[in-house]
Amino acid sequence: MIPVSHYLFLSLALFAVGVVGVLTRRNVIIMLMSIELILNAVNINLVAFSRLYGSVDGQVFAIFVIADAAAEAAVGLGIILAFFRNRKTIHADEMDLLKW
Amino acid sequence: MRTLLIPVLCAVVIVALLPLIAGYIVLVERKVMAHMQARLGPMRVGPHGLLQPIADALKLMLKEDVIPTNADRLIFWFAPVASVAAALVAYSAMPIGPAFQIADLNVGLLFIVAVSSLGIYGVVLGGWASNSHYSLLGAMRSAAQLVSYEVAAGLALVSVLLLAGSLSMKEIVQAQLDQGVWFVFYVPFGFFIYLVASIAETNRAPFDLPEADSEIVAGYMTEYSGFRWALYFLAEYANVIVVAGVATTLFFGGWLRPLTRYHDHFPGTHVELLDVVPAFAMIALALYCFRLAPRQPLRVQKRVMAAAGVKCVLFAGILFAALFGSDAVREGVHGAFWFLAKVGAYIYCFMWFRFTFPRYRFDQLMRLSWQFLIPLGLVNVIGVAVAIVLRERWDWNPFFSLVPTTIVTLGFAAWLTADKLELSGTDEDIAAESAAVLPGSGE
Amino acid sequence: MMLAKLLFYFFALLAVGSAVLMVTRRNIVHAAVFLVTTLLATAGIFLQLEAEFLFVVQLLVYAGGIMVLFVFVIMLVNLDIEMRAVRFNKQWTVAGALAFVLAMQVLTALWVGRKTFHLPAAPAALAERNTETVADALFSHFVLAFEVASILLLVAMIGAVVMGKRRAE
Amino acid sequence: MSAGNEAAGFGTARGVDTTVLGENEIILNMGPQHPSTHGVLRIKLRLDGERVVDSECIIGYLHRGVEKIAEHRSYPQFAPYVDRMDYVAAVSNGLGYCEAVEKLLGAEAPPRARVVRTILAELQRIASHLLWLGTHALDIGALTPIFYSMREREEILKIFEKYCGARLTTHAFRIGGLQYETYDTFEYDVKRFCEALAARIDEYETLLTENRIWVGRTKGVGVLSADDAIALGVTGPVLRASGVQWDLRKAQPYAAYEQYQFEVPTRENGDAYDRYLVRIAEMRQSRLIVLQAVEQIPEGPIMARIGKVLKPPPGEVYHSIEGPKGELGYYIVSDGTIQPYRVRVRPPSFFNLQAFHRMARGAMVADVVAIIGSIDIVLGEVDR
Repeated sequence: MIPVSHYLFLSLALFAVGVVGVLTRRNVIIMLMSIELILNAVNINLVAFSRLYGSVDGQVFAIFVIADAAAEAAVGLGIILAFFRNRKTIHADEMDLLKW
Repeated sequence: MRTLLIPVLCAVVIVALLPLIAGYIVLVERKVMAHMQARLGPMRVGPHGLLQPIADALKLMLKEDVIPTNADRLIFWFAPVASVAAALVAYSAMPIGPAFQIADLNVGLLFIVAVSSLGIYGVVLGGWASNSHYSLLGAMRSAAQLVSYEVAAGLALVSVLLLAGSLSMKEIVQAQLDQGVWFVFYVPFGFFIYLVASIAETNRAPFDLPEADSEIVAGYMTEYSGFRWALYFLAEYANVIVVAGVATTLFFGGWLRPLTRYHDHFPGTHVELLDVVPAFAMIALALYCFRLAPRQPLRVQKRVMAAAGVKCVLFAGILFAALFGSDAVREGVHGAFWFLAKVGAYIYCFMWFRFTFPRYRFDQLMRLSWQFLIPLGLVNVIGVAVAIVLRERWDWNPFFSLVPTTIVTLGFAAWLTADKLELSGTDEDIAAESAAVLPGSGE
Repeated sequence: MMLAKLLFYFFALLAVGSAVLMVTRRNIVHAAVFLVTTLLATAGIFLQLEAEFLFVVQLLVYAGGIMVLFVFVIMLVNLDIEMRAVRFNKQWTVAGALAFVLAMQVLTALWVGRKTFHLPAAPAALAERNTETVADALFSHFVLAFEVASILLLVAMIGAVVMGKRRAE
Repeated sequence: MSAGNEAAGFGTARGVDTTVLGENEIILNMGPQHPSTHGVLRIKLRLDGERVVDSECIIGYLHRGVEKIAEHRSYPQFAPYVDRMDYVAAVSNGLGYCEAVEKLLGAEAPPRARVVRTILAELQRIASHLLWLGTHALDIGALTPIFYSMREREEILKIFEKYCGARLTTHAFRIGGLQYETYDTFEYDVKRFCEALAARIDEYETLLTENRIWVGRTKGVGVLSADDAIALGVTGPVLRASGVQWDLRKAQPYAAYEQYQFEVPTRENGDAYDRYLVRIAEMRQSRLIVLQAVEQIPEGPIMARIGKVLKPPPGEVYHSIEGPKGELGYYIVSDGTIQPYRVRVRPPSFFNLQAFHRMARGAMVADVVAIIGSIDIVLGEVDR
């Protein structure tokens, strides 16, 4: 049997990679994708614990997380599209309209 | 490891046979098309073109592999493979007869839908990687179309799920056996929506916009040639078989024989009258082959035709022998026959539509999905839910509760088509429409 | 059991490997493909955890829906800019340090509590009728959250349409 | 050369601006190798998503210098060349040329020749429309009508073959009349074909006219108002679909048309659907003309007495006929030698193609295909 800790390590690895992606990449789309990765890491945790405690609550939570990810992706990509139309860039450090 | 043996065998059989089956579906399509169009179709390779698919496959494999300059080589390589992989994985939950199924997932139906929706990556990425405007347009069209029609197809499937109460493909068939009726008679509108949506999802005419040959050359496949192109082609036909299989399982009782509950034994045996039909159909086909064989112009063609006849006799023999086997054998063999026969009929409808209808325009396609099929699907689902409540709470006869549902849905459909579905909308309408669904095409 | 272990490590390696590749690729489309791979591997892990319904939801919604949206948007924005641009911003070191600290914290926590994590075999009922149990939980205990989620999705949908629509010229 | 933009008063003289693109705009080069540009037309489309912002027709890929060749051929020698312009309506081309030269010579074909010419020209019109119907439907995605329409066209081509030995580039007529007498069963063949045709046209209409998808794809697509059509020099079914009742067979009768009863079908909306209906109605009218004509082919000679060597007097002449695609005119200048000094052809497709730019504005990519199909161009004629 695979101990739960292995799932947690996996989740941790994905989470860390996602955090690094969000913090370091300049491309907003990749940042958004990294956030999806983080949410995914959380899902692994939730499902593993759901299994550990023999209840489906964790899976239900994971479903909510996925719904949230969908909403986030839709709005986030909408913003990116609108921004791209106006500024012709998708780089985070060039989004400096409010900085002056 | 013993438990793995049969699924692995099934998988190997499917993967090995599928290209051949796809090839012969293409041949049948060409022949059917030809006869509908007052011509003969392939006649040269083998008798009546029977060896044409093999010749085509050889040709495709020997063709030069062209990768356009500035194409993204990695994705260009990956995209057709992804398409085929998605199409093939979907077979793992498909019950071809009660005995022949790789895995009976308890979320089987959703799994098939989910996996075949992954096939879109092959299309979109292939279109993008080709570095060609035609391909990109095809990819964009495909992405928008598949996502839209998945919703409609999903709603159609929900109406069946409500009736069957399970996501497992086997249990859905079992439910139809228990309730004694194919679900297409309970939810004809669910079937109608699924039929339309499945044509759109497999990119077949009249919804073949992603590869519309007269507009964008070949859409996402424009830059592909040889074996990679063959992979796309294989994926397309594999997907056609998948949707046909899903429709068969959900709406036409899967592997069940027509009149499942009608038992009419031969005196003194347990062999049923209707179960003899497949064997005789095969024998009739064999006789037809034998009759044609002497008329073939070449000796080779005569022999191939006779071999086809012998093959039919063989099938007839298997079907006939299975009647006297154990129940499991009989159901397995005959179930597979009926399943494949229904799938074939469904695919024939696909072909028929293809040769009959002109192609939709993109905005019309979108409007059809969002303004007609999806509202209709919602009304249908609500109606079926109400009917089920009536049946379970007050013990109504399912037909009594489902017939009004169907009539209400029909009325709704009529209202939708009368008022909302003016296909030739004004320019502003079209612009607003496409701006909403496809960010790239508004005013 | 050997097979289950093999599968887990395969999927885990696939997930982490393609996640790393996703974050480091220059080409966004490649990054998206690797993210899809990660998501599929995660789905495999869900299946291995006997969360069948979640496995399918992951395939259907995440890989089949959300990521298609990503790919779609990527194709709408101009890629040439990205190909020439500097990939990372200047926070590379800070981010690395932060991620390292975070990882260390979690590792410590895991190490401390390592005794408590033994995965029992899933209760038979849970594995058999996973979809039904999830649905029961979703529509009884969590029904409020469910409705809130649906409103959230509605709002997001409207927001996305407004955002994606071009201003009338 | 941009046929689309240089029309009087419409568009501008520039081509498609490819330098400054808006967001999401792409330049799509449609053709010259494209399945539905009907030959080697090249269209540069500036697209916003799938919507056409600007378009430019680039022609000349099939230019063979037909008009220049005429200056080095004697009048009868040039006649076969005109068959190669609108190669799907060679008989009409020949008719126009022969009548133009006859006008220049001051000769007239005998009545029998004129009736036979009318029959063949109308059969050719039906054949041309049949081919158009099939290819247009194919462009819009209906795979089957082309095979049915080809089947009927085959009958017509067989009649041509029996009459003059050629199917496509027939060279059926000679200056001054006909070279060949009609063959024995000519009347019977023509009549039998015409009788079968009515049901066949009904069959196409069953497939298309009320088909929801067909109507949706063609109605309101490529609208051309009557004023625009006249200003752009559009003729033929495209003009009549815009509501202008102009048909040279009625307006300036030639051959034997003044003897026959027929109507000139028109429609009001000027969209692709109306062009389809007009052409279908025209096929029915042509059939009636042929039936009337074949009933009483007058006896008599088939050639006028014009001598062996044709030397028209110096001067110039313009003669036009109603070809299947519109006004097909020949402007011939003679310097009194056996060779024309200049031949200028007014091909209907060339002028009709000018209206493309106008029709395609704001259309979608799929509409572009429908519009090209509904104009019914033949590049051999556009490029000459």
